Amino acid sequence: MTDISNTAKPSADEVVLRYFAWLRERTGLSEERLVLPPEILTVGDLLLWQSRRGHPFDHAFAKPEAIRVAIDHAHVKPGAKVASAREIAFFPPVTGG
Amino acid sequence: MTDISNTAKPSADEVVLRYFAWLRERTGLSEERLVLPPEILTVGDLLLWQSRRGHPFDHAFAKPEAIRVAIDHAHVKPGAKVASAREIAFFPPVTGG
Amino acid sequence: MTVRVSTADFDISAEMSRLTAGDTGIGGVALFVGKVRGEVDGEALASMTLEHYPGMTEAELERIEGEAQRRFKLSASLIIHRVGELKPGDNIVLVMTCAPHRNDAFAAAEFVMDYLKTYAPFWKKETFASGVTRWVAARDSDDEAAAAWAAQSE
Amino acid sequence: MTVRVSTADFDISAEMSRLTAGDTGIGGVALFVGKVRGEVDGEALASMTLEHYPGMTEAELERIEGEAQRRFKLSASLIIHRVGELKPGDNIVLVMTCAPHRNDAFAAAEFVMDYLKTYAPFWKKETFASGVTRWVAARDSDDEAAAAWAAQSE
Repeated sequence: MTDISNTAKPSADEVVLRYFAWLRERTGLSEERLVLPPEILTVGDLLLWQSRRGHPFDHAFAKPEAIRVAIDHAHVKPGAKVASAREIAFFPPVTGG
Repeated sequence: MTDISNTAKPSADEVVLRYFAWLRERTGLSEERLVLPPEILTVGDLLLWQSRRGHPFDHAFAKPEAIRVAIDHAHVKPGAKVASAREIAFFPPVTGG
Repeated sequence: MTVRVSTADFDISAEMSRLTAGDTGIGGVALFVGKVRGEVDGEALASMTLEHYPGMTEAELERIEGEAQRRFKLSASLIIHRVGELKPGDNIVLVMTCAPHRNDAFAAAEFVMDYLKTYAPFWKKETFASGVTRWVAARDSDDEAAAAWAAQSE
Repeated sequence: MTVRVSTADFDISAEMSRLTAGDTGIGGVALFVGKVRGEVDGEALASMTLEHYPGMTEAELERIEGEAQRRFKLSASLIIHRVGELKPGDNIVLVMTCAPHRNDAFAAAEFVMDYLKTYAPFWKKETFASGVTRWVAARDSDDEAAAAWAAQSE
């Protein structure tokens, strides 16, 4: 059962990454779909990975403390696990209202 | 000069008394114009005088602590002097808004 | 800076357009609208009649508005209070405060309402569906709200 | 209980009529309208563009509205936030809270604004008359306002 489930859903490990405001501008991306490297366990790991991913991500993620993250439409902290995430968004602190 | 001034203004000592809300209903008056007895120096004196003035004022002023007073459109306390008042209003605590 | 006593209802959108027109220094507008409730302690209300003290009402509202301007950084403000017979659901009062920043707008609107309830010479008389009429009694909590502001300014 | 994200302006009178219609338990309505200011630190603004995160925005606004309902005795509430390009003087946000008593209405409107500024995924980009563009930086005071509410609920 477990083997069938795994092979029947090849996109199960894919996650959508979304970028907003100056993160969207600096990465040149609104969103991308990819499979995260297995060593990325937390949001903090993911931010570090982004900062080492090369141009233009190194520039966009140079100051991870200035970046906020949401998993599946909910704010999360750097310690949050990314394992079950379908959509992870990166953005600066919000400025609405 | 002083004598002429006094006789030239016979209505100088007259004051308008005004009544609002249940004080208007209980006194049956919106306003009256009269010369206050000279022994009335303060608002407190005036409230006491009203309560001893006979029907319907005795009933209307039976509980002076439930009555608020304004002199010339400004709230005053029982200790306020009535000497220079042109208009003195009596009303219950306000309930607007 | 305007105060108005009126038997007619007010149009909030129109009043706001008028009050904010041409002033792009305004970053926030706080409003409060007081309304006639349909029940008092479970008893159905037929109407509410508002009496006031012409002359003193305007003087007090202007004094309260001036005090709000002294305490908070305001761009503009408006107080409209209705008088006469009102029905459940009708608007009673509109307070509108415009400021560069929202905290001043909010605080000024609350301040005006607290002071208005304690000092502006309006009196409400309730007429119940049963036919019984009753003058509304002042609530101590309104005096306390005004007293708290007075203490703050000391 | 409604949240809405829209490029179009809102009509405050119409929204209030809709929100209060038929509910005579409402004694007070507090509103806040945020507006685009014409200058930022003395520099003339040409326009302000609001970006948001569709899906998460609605989720966060509903979460904030639900939290306000949990904390205060509310009859109804509404949050409208505009997105897209706005000009100085344009409305950005409308928060409307209806309650039996004014203190709940005021507190809920302030609460929603404080939380919205800290949690709702909107971002403002300013375009100055000079042609320079700049993403607005978050203000610490907004986080502090939200933190103060969080401390209160502990």
